[in-house]
Amino acid sequence: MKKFWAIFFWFWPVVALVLCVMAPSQGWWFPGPPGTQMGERIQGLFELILGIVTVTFIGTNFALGWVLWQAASKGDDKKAFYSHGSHSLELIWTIVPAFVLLFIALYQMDVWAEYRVQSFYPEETKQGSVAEFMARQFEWRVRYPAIGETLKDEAQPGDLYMVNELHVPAGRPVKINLRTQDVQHAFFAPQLRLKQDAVPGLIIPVWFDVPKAGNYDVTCAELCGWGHYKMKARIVVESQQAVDAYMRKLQEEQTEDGFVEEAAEEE
Amino acid sequence: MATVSPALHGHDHADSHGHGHHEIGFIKKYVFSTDHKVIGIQFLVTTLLMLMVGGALALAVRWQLAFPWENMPFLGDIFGLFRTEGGQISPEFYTMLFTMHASVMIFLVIIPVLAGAFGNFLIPLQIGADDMAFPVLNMLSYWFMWPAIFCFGTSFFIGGATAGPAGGWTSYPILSAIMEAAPGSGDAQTWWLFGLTLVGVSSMMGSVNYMTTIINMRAPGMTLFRMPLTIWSMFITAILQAFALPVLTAAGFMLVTDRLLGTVFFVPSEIIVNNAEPTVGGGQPLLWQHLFWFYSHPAVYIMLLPAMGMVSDMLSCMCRKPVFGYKPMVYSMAAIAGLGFIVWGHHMFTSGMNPALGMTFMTSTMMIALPSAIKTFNWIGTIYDGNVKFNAVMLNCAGFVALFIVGGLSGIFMAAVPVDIYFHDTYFIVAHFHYVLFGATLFGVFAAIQFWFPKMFGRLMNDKVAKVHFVLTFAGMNGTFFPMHLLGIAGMPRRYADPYFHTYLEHLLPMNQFMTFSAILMGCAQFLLLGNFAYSILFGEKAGRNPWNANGLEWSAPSPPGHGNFDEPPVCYRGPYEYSSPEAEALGQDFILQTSPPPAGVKKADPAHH
Amino acid sequence: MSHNDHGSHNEHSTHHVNYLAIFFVLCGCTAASVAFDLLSFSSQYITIVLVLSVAVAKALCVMMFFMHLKFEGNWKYVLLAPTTILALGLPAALFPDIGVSYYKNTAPQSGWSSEMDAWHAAHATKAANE
Amino acid sequence: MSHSAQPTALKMGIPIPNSKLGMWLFLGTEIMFFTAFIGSYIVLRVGSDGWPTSPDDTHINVIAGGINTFVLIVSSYLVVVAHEAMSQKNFAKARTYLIGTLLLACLFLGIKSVEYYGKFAHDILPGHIPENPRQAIRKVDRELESVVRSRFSAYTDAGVIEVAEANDFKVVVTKIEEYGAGTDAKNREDLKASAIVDVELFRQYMDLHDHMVSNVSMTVPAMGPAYTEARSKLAEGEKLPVLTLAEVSDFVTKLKQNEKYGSFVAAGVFDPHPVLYGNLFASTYFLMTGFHAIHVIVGMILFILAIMQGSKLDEKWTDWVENSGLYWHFVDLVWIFLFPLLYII
Ligand code: HEA
Ligand code: HEA
Ligand code: CUA
Ligand SMILES: [Cu+2]
Repeated sequence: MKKFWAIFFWFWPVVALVLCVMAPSQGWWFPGPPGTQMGERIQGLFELILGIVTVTFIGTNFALGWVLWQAASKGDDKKAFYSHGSHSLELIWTIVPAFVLLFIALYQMDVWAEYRVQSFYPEETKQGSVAEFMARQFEWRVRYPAIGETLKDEAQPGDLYMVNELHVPAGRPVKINLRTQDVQHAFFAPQLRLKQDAVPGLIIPVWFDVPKAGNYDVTCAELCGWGHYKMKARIVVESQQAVDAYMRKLQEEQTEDGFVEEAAEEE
Repeated sequence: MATVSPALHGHDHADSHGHGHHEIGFIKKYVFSTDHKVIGIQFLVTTLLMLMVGGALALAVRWQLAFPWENMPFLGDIFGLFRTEGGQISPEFYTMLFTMHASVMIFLVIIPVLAGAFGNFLIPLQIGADDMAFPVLNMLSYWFMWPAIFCFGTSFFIGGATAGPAGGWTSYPILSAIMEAAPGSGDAQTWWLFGLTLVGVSSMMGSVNYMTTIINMRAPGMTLFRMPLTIWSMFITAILQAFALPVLTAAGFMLVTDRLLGTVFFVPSEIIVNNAEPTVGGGQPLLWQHLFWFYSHPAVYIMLLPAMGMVSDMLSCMCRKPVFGYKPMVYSMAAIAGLGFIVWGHHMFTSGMNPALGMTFMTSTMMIALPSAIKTFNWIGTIYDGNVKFNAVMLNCAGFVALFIVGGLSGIFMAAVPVDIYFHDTYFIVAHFHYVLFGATLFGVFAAIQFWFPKMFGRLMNDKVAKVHFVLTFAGMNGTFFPMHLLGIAGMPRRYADPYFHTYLEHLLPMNQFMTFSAILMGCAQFLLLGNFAYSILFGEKAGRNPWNANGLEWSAPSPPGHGNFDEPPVCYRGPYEYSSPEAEALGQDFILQTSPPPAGVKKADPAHH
Repeated sequence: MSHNDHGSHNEHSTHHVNYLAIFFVLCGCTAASVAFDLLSFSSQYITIVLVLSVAVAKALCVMMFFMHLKFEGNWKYVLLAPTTILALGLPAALFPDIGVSYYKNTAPQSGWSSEMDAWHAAHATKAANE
Repeated sequence: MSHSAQPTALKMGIPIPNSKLGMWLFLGTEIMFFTAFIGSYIVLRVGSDGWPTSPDDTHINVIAGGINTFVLIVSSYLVVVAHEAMSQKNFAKARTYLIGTLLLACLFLGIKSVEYYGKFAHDILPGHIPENPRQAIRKVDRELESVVRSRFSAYTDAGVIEVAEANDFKVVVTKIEEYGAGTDAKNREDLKASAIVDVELFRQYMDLHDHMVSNVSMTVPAMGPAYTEARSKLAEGEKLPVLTLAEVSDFVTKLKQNEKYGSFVAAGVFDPHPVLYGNLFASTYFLMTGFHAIHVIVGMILFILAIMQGSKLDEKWTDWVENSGLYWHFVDLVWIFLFPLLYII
């Protein structure tokens, strides 16, 4: 019966591992391949840590099961090994993880820097943002500059508006200005592996570079009220020509019904 | 020390106390008692009840995730808890559910069960004091729980099923600061904040008391490095409480005044929420996040360290072996506490914080895994080559170690900022903290309940039932929470009333249903614990003073100890973990109480010299 | 509160401190702070540094003598060192996020400075006329 | 509780009474409590691109603050000598000193109330302060509206007019005359007279409000035909001239000088005074001084409990006096920092 418990503690990590191995084939894994360069590197880091952690997980759980197994194999009246520990062992199992962890910490700094530190952003994004991505309860409002203009922080009369859909060109880094009109929200594009909170009062630039044309989901990842779960938008990545055409279409629609002036008034 | 029959009023030594006291009425003795043991048991029972409440809320959350927008059985129709919705969970109600689930679990279960119940019960007993330094304060710290419970309850019920605290347990402004942001949350959110403040006051009173008691009321011979790790952990926890909690209390007041008095600490200007007038302001929402996590990160260690301490004690006893590396265990707890103060920013990696801060916080967060690693390996080292007693206490402790490893390791993913960009606010986080909070802490608590039960009530709990409880809970726990890692990887955001609204998450429904069934299994298993607890108080096997043959000072007192705890003022001669030591051998046993004078002719062993 | 352990009490409170002298020092410091304000130095920073150092000096006086820390055992360091570190560290850690803003802060109220100035000017003349 | 009747030679721990140790630990938590407030204040202030410092904006009075600092220092001194007297077993003397401390604490709160009163009188309250001219004008509009509404509510309450009709001032005057017909002549004349005044005030208000509606926002509560008119003009693309704050300021002054309704206006409408970051200033100011004042009150309660012992004050209370003294010094310490941070810098 005692051995049962050792096996018990061995058994479940095995199940867990099997589950993880099965996961990708069952769809319990990342939603598609990473859509951006950045996402690729983020996922690479994830896999690196996954490797380290899996080794640790197996090692520690094996050790736990083993000390139990070994104790279970011995008789009841067996005397316990009287020891207060071992400094050299402790030193080893402090220093080894210390190096591993320090390595992880340092190894990923550049990805973080590139994603967040403005001076590390790709050159192409420094000319300005293609759109403003404004969260509000419970939708995403997209504001493009008028064709041929650059995006200003304040709404301009010729600006073009759309809700819950952002069109950007494929194959080059683009930057958007993330804002919120009311409470805090978060821009989460799972296929792009990107996330950034939209904070009231701040204009936060987010850049991404999607090589492949397609539709990518955007959800909200910061609790923002009852409709938090339904802030669904999408990023349409397409060729530059298609984006231009889309802009022209937007402009036509908006000048026709006199919406432009209204919109300018509103801000 | 032979077994002495447990006397409820072990009071033949009344005159050794400053005041021979007379008949105390029932109320003074069991209700408004200033006796730390009674207060500890009051805390324990209260928190177990709150565990049911929090668990019921969790099951409601799980119901919605498995069967979105379907009428809930039992709670929905029968009790009519939210009959207005026809038994259906509305999105607002879902928000209330997980907010209250987290608040109840954290503020009314985990924190009070560790510090309040076990801290109170064990500190004086383990250091050889007759009570806490400030018994009245101690009593107040229990009785401040009830107004807090009342406030939380009011906040939940005040507006029916559509109005409630709407901010999650983290209550980020300005969702929580501006009434219009969450229609209906008006008074509820305010009540919630009052509840939070009251819990804070209660814990603050407790922590000053614990620190004073541990510093100044130890029995003769109980040097710092002869204190059981439980005491060390309680001490360090109290320090964390004392220095981190006031910041949350202060921030809470600021949020309350933002809501009620028009202050603008967290409200920037010209924000238009829900078509209300634009705000005046100039405050910054990020300030709340910093202040909140400045407390709440140390708080996660407040929710873990005492369990770590108790598990160390219990493992040592159940393996009949000294704790592997006593001093490193102490230092690593101190290191966790110290580092715990400088890692709070890891909850804010994607919040728009300054990227330089992000790097700093990432490095310190990684470093906090080191002391945890020491502890983990030392626990395994403690079991190694021991004479292991495979009872429910031992199993729960081993479960603690196993699950803490999982929870801790998933923390490493999130500590890496780029990876956290993806994982922040997904179910990966939810998996992480349930592994550490439920997996580690609660398993530690289950073990501790069974271990110290005889000291509390003079009877043992049933080991067989406890084992079944362990297996079911362990299985249910893994079944519920392990898949959450995978959901997180699949990109399922947390706090979603209906994740399947998004096409890329639709296929996760069956997995969620499986998790819900596991959760129900685990919930049912808790009745075994409660039943065992209640049954054993009345009918359990009688225990003597020292049913586990343990070393601690508490085991030299009667079970249950009377008022004043010890028959005579105890004197401590050695460290707490001298199982199977030569001294013990000399007495022909594998343990030696800290109070037994050294047997003649045996070299004295003290872990302090290692 | 507990009233025990009186035995050790007396030797603690009979240090010969000239409280009156400390008192006068504190009064002098307060006067100095007010004076620094009225003097209006060329730079605001000078005033800030001066008044804050006076405040620290006053605080030290109160703690050392009125609160008897000068005569307490080493526990005072154990208690006060971490407290001080945390008390200084918290604002320091808040600074990079709240004190400066890494991202653009929209702060719409700052866009009004010209009209505000005009009004201030008018307001001042009006006040002068009254 | 005097449980620890153990051989003191072997007592573990540090040689100070539990109560004092507890008090010091508690003060540690208090330090963190105020750190959160003061730290937030500092970073919020540094992080704002402006801060009101002119006494004209803030109504901060350095002299009052300085006097209060002095008051607290004297009281701290009295506490320390009270404690000394206690340990010399001179309890009557100690009591006198404590009473002195208590009186000074009252004085402190008195001066504080005067300062608070000044802030209330100028509506320097968190959430009330306009931060730019536009908001200041809007605030005048809001305040004037509530004055007008409260004047009109007299008639609606009396059943003279329906709320809906209250928006049309011609109807109002006639209705009031009709109503007055049933009552005695004096009453009727009074009502008629006041109706004319009130309607005139209402017209003044609408004058301002038209501009508001056309220039600021469409979300202002609708009132009267003038509002609808303004809206339709706006829809036609016509705009009323933008009001400047100086104009509104003059407008308010004139209204207040009017002998007929000037007094109601003065009671309900503050002089427009935009203060950049004024709300954040007021928030931090009231938060810090408010919590400090609460601590002062708690300290006073501690002293009152000792003083109430009267001649029964004996060495059992020495610890009490010492600990409340420690607490009081802490309260003083906080003020020592608040004074320069709030009043000077
Ligand atoms: C008891 C509670 C507890 C504990 C102990 C921990 C422990 C840790 N936590 Fe966790 N955490 C929470 C409770 C807890 N956490 C909660 C409640 C939240 C969510 C709050 C919310 O948003 O609602 C959270 C969220 C959270 C986040 C934020 C995620 C996000 O929102 O984006 C992060 C990020 O860094 C994190 C990290 C860690 C780390 C690194 C540890 C470390 O301390 C873990 C260290 C332990 C180990 C690593 C395992 C043992 C070590 C070894 C076996 C050695 C070898 C290991 C290696 C070489 C890797 N936690
Ligand atoms: C100590 C802390 C603790 C504990 C023990 C638990 C325990 C559980 N938690 Fe919870 N949880 C949190 C802390 C905790 N949780 C926190 C902090 C959050 C974040 C909230 C936020 O986002 O703000 C959270 C969020 C959270 C979520 C995510 C919600 C969301 O983001 O949308 C989920 C979802 O599955 C969940 C599930 C569970 C379950 C199934 C249990 C189970 O383990 C519970 C099992 C226990 C029982 C079931 C007890 C026995 C009770 C009964 C037998 C009930 C019967 C009684 C009656 C009918 C009266 N929890
Ligand atoms: Cu927007 Cu959540
Ligand atoms: Cu954390």
